[in-house]
Amino acid sequence: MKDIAGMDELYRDFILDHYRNPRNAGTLEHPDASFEDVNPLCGDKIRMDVSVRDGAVADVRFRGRGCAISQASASLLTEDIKGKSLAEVERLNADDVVANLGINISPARLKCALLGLKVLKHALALEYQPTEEEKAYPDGQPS
Amino acid sequence: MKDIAGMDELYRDFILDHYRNPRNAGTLEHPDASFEDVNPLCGDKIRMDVSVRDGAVADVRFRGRGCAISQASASLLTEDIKGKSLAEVERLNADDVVANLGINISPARLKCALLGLKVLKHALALEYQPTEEEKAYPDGQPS
Amino acid sequence: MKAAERSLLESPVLAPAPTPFSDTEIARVRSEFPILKERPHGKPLVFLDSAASSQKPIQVIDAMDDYYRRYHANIHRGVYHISELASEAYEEARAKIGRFIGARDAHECIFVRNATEGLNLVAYSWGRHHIQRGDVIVLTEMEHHSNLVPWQILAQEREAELRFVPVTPDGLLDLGGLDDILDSAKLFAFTAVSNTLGTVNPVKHLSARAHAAGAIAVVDGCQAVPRMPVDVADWNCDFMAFSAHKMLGPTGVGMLWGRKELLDAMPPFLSGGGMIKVVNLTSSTYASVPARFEAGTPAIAEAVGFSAAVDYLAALGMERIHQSESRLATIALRRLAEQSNITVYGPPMEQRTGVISLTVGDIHAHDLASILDSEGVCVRAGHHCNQPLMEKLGVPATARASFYVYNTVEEIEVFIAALDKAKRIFKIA
Amino acid sequence: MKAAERSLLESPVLAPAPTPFSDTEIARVRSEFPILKERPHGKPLVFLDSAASSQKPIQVIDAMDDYYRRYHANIHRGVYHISELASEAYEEARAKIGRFIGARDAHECIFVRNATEGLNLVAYSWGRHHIQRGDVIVLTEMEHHSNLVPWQILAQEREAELRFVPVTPDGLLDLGGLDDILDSAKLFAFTAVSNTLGTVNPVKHLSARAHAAGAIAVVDGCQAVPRMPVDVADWNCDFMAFSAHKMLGPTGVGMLWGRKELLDAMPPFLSGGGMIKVVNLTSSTYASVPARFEAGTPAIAEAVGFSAAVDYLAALGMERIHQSESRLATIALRRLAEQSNITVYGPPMEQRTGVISLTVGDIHAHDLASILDSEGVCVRAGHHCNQPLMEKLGVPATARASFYVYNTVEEIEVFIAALDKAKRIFKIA
Ligand SMILES: Cc1ncc(COP(=O)(O)O)c(C=O)c1O
Ligand SMILES: Cc1ncc(COP(=O)(O)O)c(C=O)c1O
Repeated sequence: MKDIAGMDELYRDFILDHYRNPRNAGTLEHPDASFEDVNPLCGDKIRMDVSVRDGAVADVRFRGRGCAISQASASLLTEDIKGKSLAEVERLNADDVVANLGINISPARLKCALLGLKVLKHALALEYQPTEEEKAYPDGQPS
Repeated sequence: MKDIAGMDELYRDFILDHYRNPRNAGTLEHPDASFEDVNPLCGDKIRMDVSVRDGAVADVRFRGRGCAISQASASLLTEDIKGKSLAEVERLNADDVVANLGINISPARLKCALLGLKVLKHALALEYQPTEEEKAYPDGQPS
Repeated sequence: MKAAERSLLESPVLAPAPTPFSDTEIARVRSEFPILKERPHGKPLVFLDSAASSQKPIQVIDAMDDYYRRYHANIHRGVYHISELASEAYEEARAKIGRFIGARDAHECIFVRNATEGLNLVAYSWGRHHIQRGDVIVLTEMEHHSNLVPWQILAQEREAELRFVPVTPDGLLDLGGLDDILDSAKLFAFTAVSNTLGTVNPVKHLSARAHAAGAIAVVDGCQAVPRMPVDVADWNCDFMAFSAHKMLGPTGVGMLWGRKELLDAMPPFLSGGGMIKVVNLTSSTYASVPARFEAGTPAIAEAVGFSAAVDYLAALGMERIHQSESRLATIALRRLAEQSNITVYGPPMEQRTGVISLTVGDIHAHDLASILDSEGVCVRAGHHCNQPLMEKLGVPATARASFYVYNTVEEIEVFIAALDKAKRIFKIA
Repeated sequence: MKAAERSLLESPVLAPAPTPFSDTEIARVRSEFPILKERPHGKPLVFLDSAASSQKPIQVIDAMDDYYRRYHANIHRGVYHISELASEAYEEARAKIGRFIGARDAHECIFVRNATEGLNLVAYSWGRHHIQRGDVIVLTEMEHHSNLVPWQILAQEREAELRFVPVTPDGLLDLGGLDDILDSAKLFAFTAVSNTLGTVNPVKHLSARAHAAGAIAVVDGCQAVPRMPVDVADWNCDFMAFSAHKMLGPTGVGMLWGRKELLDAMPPFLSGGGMIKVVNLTSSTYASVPARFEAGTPAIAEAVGFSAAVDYLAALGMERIHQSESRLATIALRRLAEQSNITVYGPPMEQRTGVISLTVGDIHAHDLASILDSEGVCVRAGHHCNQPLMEKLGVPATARASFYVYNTVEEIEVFIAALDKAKRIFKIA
């Protein structure tokens, strides 16, 4: 087991801020790419709209509902990728999401954290690299 | 658990004799009643043909294949019932079969011993009283 | 029996009106559940998720241990001693669990993996046999996915119609239009107790209304059988499914009870070894019930454990279990009502049992459960396999606390304090 | 892991050619199976019925015990600590058991109650989806009822044609006309090892022939997986089902392995909680595999025990298990050949494994098994869920002795002596 964060540490102010005031919230009118998915485990839902220019992310919006971890992760991700090339986005993985959160989380909550990245990659038809956990523990019983 | 017989005691000479030289073996040409059944547990099979006159068993024949216990019990039963009234046959139960064998047997083997009586009663459309074991342990997994 | 000997609670309940367990009794019960000594994150374990799956007393664990150490063998096919012991234990379990729910005949009791399989068995074997195009199947809006999706699939396959008894805003079945809904229905499937709201439904009444309309009554007994006296003869229903793991028993086993006449007329569902009579290469005849519905080597050790669980529950007394749980739920609801920013779902106490769904401010249930976990408090978070009901309640997810025989009033206070911690972390007054 | 620590056999097998276990090794193994200390009828237990269900080492019993004592909770739905531990253990078991049979992807591994359920899953989900009127399903004459009856029912439902690969008098598949039989077939289901005769079938070859004919290959791995190295990738089959209880694991759990592309395209079989994605009142979408095929609360403790069983087998080494069993079978066949009035069924030693069916004079198998039991010797008697094969062999029943990791050469002598006793009682020279 990885070290699981203390709760105060996990839900620091900036996480709660991203949860309650998500950045890049909403939708794009004419997205070049768009995808929505749910985490059947808990019903968390995220939709990502992306506009791409010259092989890079020109703009991004997301809309979702779910726990602070999934929503804040998605919000942080949208900040992260603006202006990044698709190649750079392709390279993003679980470690980057965890780095954004600034803290290790348990496998169950990692699923929450990764939903935004999964949806984003799916929207852009980029390959999503499952984490070791995801490889070892397939979808399992979502409800 | 009831006391389970020693093997020499269970397979006494008269049992082996009834197994190898079954009495009333064969079929009747014009039986008044006839029935065949299998014990799915082991594939033991018994058919009973009965002719009835004046409310009593005038003649009986059986044909079967199976273990010494099932075949000897059936053979002993046919000897037992000749001339008996149907009312008397109706009253026959597991205890009588065990008495014929002259020894207590384990629940699994009791099923073998009772096949003949079951088939007989079914042929005569008489009520078959299940033993306590049979009530407690329904058919179960026959194969 | 070893399990029975170990039970310290065997003395008959003489009190005319059943009373909740005393502190001494609960302490005794707790001492028999090894897991309660665990300390997740260094805190005492406060297990409030028994509605998902209960913990197991040492008697149940030992019964299975003993089985594997002394008399494991495949059943019904061996004439040797340990195989006979195993067969006997398996069939004794069937008869005992049957008696526990009021079954008149052990032949009516089919071992399944879990309630979900039991309900699927009815949907496949009875359903495929009886439901035709245009037929009506009635459910309620509070059904667990396991008592919903099998009927959806059946209805799609047969182009049958699904109708739903609505749920009122406080989580009760709205029985106003029931007769219209049941009109010309063939089957009415409903839960005895809601796993999300704790609502206790009037099963006897619903079964009678189903029969009056010419429908059979299929009861999801998952949440009722563990926590209150259940008597299928009194309920007069036609099928009831329930799982061992929610009532102190092991995973991997449950039971489907069905009315003998119905079972006798049903075709096989799963087929293979153990459910046949005579097999030829291209066709076969089948064993009588219950064997006809138990294909392959069954969950023998699990049946033995299930039986020990029923012994344990019976020794405690189902009426007293019900009283004790109601007492805890009453206290919890009162304490929760005293807190700020907490929304509790479901009916008033008189119509519910010890299952409480709630939300706290804008904290998502998942975050709430994580924070409670950090205090050793285990609650479920999510849709509880009740997505349509959540939709109806207008919440994406709730946190659910559920009580069982080993829970205490002190644990309610730990729970309340943990909710406070969550509010503090999320900066909610 | 506690289970692994306890294993005294963990040292890697360095010998280039695998050797049978030494007496010391077998003694060590035996000391880990508590049941072997039992004395039925006052005699040492000589357990020769592992082909029906094997005994369990302490490591397996302890793993489940430990699960219930320390971290039981419903899985995948709880965010609290013990639920995470349980989920992790369950998914680790899936991945480990998958690796044990050569599965490339844990998603291809579905937990079922037993092999029978696994085969039914294929017959219902793949079968109902693909088999149409007039289609051809090919089986062999040596199939266990569990790999026969599900296909009979499917064929009856769909008016499909069943064809059978014949069995030769010495118990081998007669492959002469195979290509004709397979002509335009959609599915070929066959066992890797006969549970009655011990025949080892050429699975890789049969799969290739199935594919060449455009059929999928469904393998009944029940008897092969416990006793020899199995690699589904090398076999290149499409589905394989097997049961934990025959390979040192608990009752109540087994696995269906299937090729990912096939599973991905299959509709649900059992439905309910745990296999859905989004549920509305009248329709639902489903989770991806394997969850799609695991409805309801799974057999969690059993998966944990199954995993410990695979650890135990892997530590012993499947090649060595196979060698040891072959050695015992060779000795037993030689000793049996020296006796009078004994008929042994099945192929010569090179084409079989440690499962031996026999009859003694005119003694019915049931009587024989009873007498052997009185000497502590456990063998199976009957049709072994192989009625058509028995018909073909022209015997109503046989007694079957099967060997496994804990059996010894000395036990063969007890077996032979018990056969002598039977002959004496039945007055056979
Ligand atoms: C070859 C074979 N197939 C299938 C089965 C059925 O296995 P289970 O009863 O565990 O489902 C068995 C064992 O009984 C077997 O030996
Ligand atoms: C009301 C209800 N029905 C059905 C189920 C399904 O039970 P299982 O998962 O044991 O099949 C549950 C529990 O999850 C439940 O609470």
